[in-house]
Amino acid sequence: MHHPIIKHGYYGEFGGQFIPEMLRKNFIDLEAAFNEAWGDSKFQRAYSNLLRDFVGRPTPLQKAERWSERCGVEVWFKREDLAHTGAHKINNAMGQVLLALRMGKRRIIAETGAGQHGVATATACAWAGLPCTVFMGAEDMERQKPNVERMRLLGAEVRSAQTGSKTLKDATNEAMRYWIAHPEDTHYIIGSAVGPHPYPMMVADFHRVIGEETKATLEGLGLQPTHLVACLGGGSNALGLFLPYLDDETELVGVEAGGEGLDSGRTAATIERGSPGILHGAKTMILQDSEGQIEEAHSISAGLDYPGIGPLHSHLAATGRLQTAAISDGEALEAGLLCTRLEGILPALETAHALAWTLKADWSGHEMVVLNLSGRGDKDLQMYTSRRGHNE
Amino acid sequence: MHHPIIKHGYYGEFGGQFIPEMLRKNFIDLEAAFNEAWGDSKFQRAYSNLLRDFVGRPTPLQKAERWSERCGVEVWFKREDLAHTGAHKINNAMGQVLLALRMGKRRIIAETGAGQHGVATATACAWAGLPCTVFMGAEDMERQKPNVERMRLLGAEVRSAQTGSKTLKDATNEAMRYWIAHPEDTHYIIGSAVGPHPYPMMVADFHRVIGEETKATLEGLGLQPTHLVACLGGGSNALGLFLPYLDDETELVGVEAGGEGLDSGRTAATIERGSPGILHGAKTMILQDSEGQIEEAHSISAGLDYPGIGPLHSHLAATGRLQTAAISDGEALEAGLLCTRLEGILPALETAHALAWTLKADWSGHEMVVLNLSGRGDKDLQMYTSRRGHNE
Amino acid sequence: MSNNFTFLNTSDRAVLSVFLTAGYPNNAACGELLDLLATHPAVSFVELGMPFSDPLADGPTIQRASEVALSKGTTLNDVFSLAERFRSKCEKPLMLMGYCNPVYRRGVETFVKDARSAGASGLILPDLPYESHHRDFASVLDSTGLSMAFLVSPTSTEEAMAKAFDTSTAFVYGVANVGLTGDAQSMDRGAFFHRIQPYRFQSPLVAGFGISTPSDVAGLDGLVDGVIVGSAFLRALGSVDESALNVEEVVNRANEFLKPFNPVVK
Amino acid sequence: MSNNFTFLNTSDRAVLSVFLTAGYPNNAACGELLDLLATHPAVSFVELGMPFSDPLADGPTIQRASEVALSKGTTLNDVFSLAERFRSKCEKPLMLMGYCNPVYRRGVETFVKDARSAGASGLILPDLPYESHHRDFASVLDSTGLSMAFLVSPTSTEEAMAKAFDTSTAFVYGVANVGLTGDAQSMDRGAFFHRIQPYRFQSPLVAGFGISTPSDVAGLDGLVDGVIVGSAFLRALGSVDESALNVEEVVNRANEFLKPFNPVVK
Ligand SMILES: Cc1ncc(COP(=O)(O)O)c(C=O)c1O
Ligand SMILES: Cc1ncc(COP(=O)(O)O)c(C=O)c1O
Repeated sequence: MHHPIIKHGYYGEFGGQFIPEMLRKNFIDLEAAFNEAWGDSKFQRAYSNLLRDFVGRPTPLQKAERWSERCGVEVWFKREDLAHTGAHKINNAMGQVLLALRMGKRRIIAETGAGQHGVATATACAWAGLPCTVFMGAEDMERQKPNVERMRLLGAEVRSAQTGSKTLKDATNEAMRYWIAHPEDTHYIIGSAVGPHPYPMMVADFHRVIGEETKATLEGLGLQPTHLVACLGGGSNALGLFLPYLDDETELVGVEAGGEGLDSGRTAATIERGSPGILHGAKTMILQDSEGQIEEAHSISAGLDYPGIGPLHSHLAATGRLQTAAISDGEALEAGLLCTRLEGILPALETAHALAWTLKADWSGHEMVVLNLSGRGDKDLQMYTSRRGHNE
Repeated sequence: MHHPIIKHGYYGEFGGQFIPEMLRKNFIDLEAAFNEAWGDSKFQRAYSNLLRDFVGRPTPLQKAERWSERCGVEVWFKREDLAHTGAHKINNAMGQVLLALRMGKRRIIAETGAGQHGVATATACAWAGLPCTVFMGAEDMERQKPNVERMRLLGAEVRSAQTGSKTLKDATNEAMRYWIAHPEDTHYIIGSAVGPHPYPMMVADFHRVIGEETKATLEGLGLQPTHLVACLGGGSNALGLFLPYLDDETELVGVEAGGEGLDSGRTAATIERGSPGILHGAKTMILQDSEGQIEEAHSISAGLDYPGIGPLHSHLAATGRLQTAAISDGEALEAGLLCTRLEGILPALETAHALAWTLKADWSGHEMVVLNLSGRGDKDLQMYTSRRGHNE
Repeated sequence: MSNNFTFLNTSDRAVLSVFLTAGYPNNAACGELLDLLATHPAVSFVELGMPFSDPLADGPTIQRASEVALSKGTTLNDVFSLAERFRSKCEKPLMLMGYCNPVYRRGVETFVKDARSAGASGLILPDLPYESHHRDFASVLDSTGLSMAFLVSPTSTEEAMAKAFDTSTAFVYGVANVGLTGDAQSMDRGAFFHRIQPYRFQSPLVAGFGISTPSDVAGLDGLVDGVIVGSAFLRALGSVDESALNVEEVVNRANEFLKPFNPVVK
Repeated sequence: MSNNFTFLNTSDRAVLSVFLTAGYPNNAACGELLDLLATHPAVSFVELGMPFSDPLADGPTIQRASEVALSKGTTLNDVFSLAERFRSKCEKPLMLMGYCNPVYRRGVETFVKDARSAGASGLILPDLPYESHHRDFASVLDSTGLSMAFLVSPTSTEEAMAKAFDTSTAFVYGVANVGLTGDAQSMDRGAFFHRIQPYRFQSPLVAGFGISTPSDVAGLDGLVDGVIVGSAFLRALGSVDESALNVEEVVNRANEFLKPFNPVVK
């Protein structure tokens, strides 16, 4: 394995492959195929060309003047909102579709919560000409109709998950089940740095371009950030930014969705409020009750509304390398509105959590912060609009 | 004047400044300020940095494999859909806001039809911290609610134009009127390469980066396009692509909105079906009745729904340099849906007109086409969705 | 003498001119209003607006009047018929005021000749550039004897002021407002009209845009040769609701509106 | 002898085992069903499902049963009580089947000891990796005498097959389906179970997932030591609409379902 941080699929005590035997072979094949592809300069070239020509990379690294002034510290935005389909998610979807083509797979499946990863995957599949099935909680389909339509326009089939809380967690179960039933011809594109090994590291690797571009730009300017900040859903945008900085002194801050409050029982702050457990095939921090049943997560931001987190994040938090914080629904909404007015960037509600943290943190003023502006907020217009109405 | 093609504000017989005396001074000042700024390397640097760091330029030039296959000719997409706010419009808005700052203006006004230029201008103003008023037809405000909300979130005031057809043409009148009443402190950002001199050329200049990037990339690859294709609303995305190629052999194709059909009376194909006249301060091709009253344009695509066109386009068409064609509402919808499924790019309905033309044109197969993918189609989801529903 | 405005230079008090939109509130009522203006002693001359779909120099009242007139099917031929009717009643100058496009659409020469035959004295086309005037209008105006009025406004440069007086063959139209016809923007009218004085040469000077009351007129006394009242006159005509439209009533209102102007204008 | 499955090796025909979800359709009915299974001559042993919120290896029927059981508040303690009740009625082996998280949440050692005291024979945890078994389970299972069953499936590598037979202390669970429990995917079961034969060693082999009829069982005769019927059994219990739930009726249906299995299994 090319990542010294992983040992036998584990990051410290977290990670692993808690999967039924019916999927074992898929994971063996996937790990081998990914390692081989990742080490192949032809694959790397095809992948970077695609990121450049289709996704629109590199994305800008922009000094946010008016936001910095408001925070009292220098804040730079890594503009993943400008990536095709409006969020970082597409980096991973394109990488995995390329991998699936290389493996000779003939169908793609994916799970989605708010629909961002589903749209990214459906987009990658349209580009590749691969049939695509996206699993989505029945509840989420109801709440996120425009993304359901986008996926369908892209030619994807959207299947509703009717079990459990009918949200992302259940859609993930459904996708795994489908894969169990169709192990040969199908590749499953997980949407964040979660799930059984090798997904967490593979997904992170397909996003590390975020951090690499950031580092290259800043080094070109002779700058070194003191803080990297990103919101934590499953953790892919955060890891994408953090990976090239893991061995630096730079502080890493992951901002979780506090929901209605850490103590409200309605939260998605997995690291802040969860405990170690096993979900979707990996040992990691999860929200669970005393019986070990998985709890529903709650966040205004559908992309953070997940009761788990990537195992590497759990490890980095447990070892003190990753600092976490939680931001409430209301704080995120306000920060998103403020960023729109100050910078002319309507951020995804997910991203707004990271933004809110930079407003609250205790700065000396000498720090230099890079914030992963992970996505655009067009999809969240309704939510912002009613908040604005309410504020006036 | 640095554009040899212009003589005293005219392109051949088209162009000019058909404006009331109350605006004359504004235009004298604007022309001087723009010429001075455009020739100033400091301004140029500030503008390109902004395009790079905020807008996300350069946008990709992507060979569209599956689309090419379908058309039987090599088609490349210039990905303006990846620019901040989702269309080329932002290039012009940022340029003009920089100019307004330089001129010491303290308020920005703009007109908008579908809201794309309004959103781009509101975005530029949020970035610059300038107050912004956007005029929009009352009818359009009703049809394009999400963009109205986006502008408001960006801090802009949206004023409804209640006169005439209550659409873009009337919003433009209102903006001009406001400017007449507030000539000193206000700068008016027109949204396309239309209006009185120097707007057509200034707007085109702020978009010529599209063509310059295209040319640089293709020259780097040793390629020379045989055709450049773009949709024509007011003509800004088209000119942006065409300008650096005006003196080349490359064929220039402008695709107009045929609406319900060229002979239906419900069309926006200004060059194909219009006649020379004077609208919004310039002599150009317009849709008018026998009395010289301006006719309402009709297109499914709000961004093409304008009874005029830039004067340079009229000149290029009259002199045979620009070839035009019209695409109907239905053809555009189908082309947009097809592009979504084949390429994983949901195009703006405006862009879909240009796409449709590449499907229909008579190719030998040896041509090389660059199509300006002027914007993304998230805003048109509803329209595409009902068409898809209807097709099934 | 209907196409010569030099009489303005010779009077010692500002004369009153009224603007109305052709075909407003409908063709018949507009005809009756023109009859009234033709014979009304306070009114020295008249502007007849040629309705246009996109009147970008006009405020809400005249915009609305244009819209109503167009919705009733008013054409240029109707405008000319109204002009003929006016001319049959009096010798007062009649200016046609409008936008370039309908004029170019008909053809400048045809338009000017038709206007002349209908008895018009001159033209006001706020969006006509000087170059276009020189190229397309000057000689045919000259040969027909129709005159032309250009605008100066508070933002006009010194050059523009000189040019307006130089080129206008009817009078110079001084925009008495920052803004549009009928706009109620506050500005220091006196200062502006004082600034114009040095450029006054040959052409008379008439103030318009936003003049609505006798006291507005009084405030310009000594500074201009005439004033044009437009939006305020149209507003005074009351509602244009077709079902309630009573031509006699409209004419009465017009008469009422003009009454207080008698003492202040010559 | 409840934790030793070597008896399977010695019988000449495949024995029948029934899976049911603890707390389904409710706690009382589940208890009655266990009583039935304890005494039913066709049933050689039983799997009791421990309901989990995210049962990703299960098909719709067992998912739904888990959901119902959890919605009725079924806890691990309830599972153990049901196991105790079963054990009080018979000596047949009882496997607890479930997912890792609730087991780890209780603590592996506590869980295993509690399970043992409740009379369970062994565990089936489809998502438990071998390493975790070795590290966390092996010694405590050993010391308590509880056994473990691992799965092999049509996609299992040769290594995985060998390992399953090597490590399983109860039996090897052969997944008789491409897919999930209860899935009706077509596959060549015979081919798969033939492929397993060379690896059979020590542990007995039991087929499960998608076995629903006596003819399914007959088709595996000679290839396996036993079969597990789960989803089909739960489906046979009928609607779980609480208001209509009649425990006696549920037990009758279970009895009906088991009848045709009598002749084919030992
Ligand atoms: C814009 C955006 N940011 C962040 C996330 C959270 O995911 P992750 O933590 O994997 O980056 C999502 C998920 O949908 C997203 O759409
Ligand atoms: C995406 C897109 N393309 C094209 C146009 C048409 O404008 P223009 O002809 O000025 O490029 C618009 C106008 O809103 C647009 O939004």
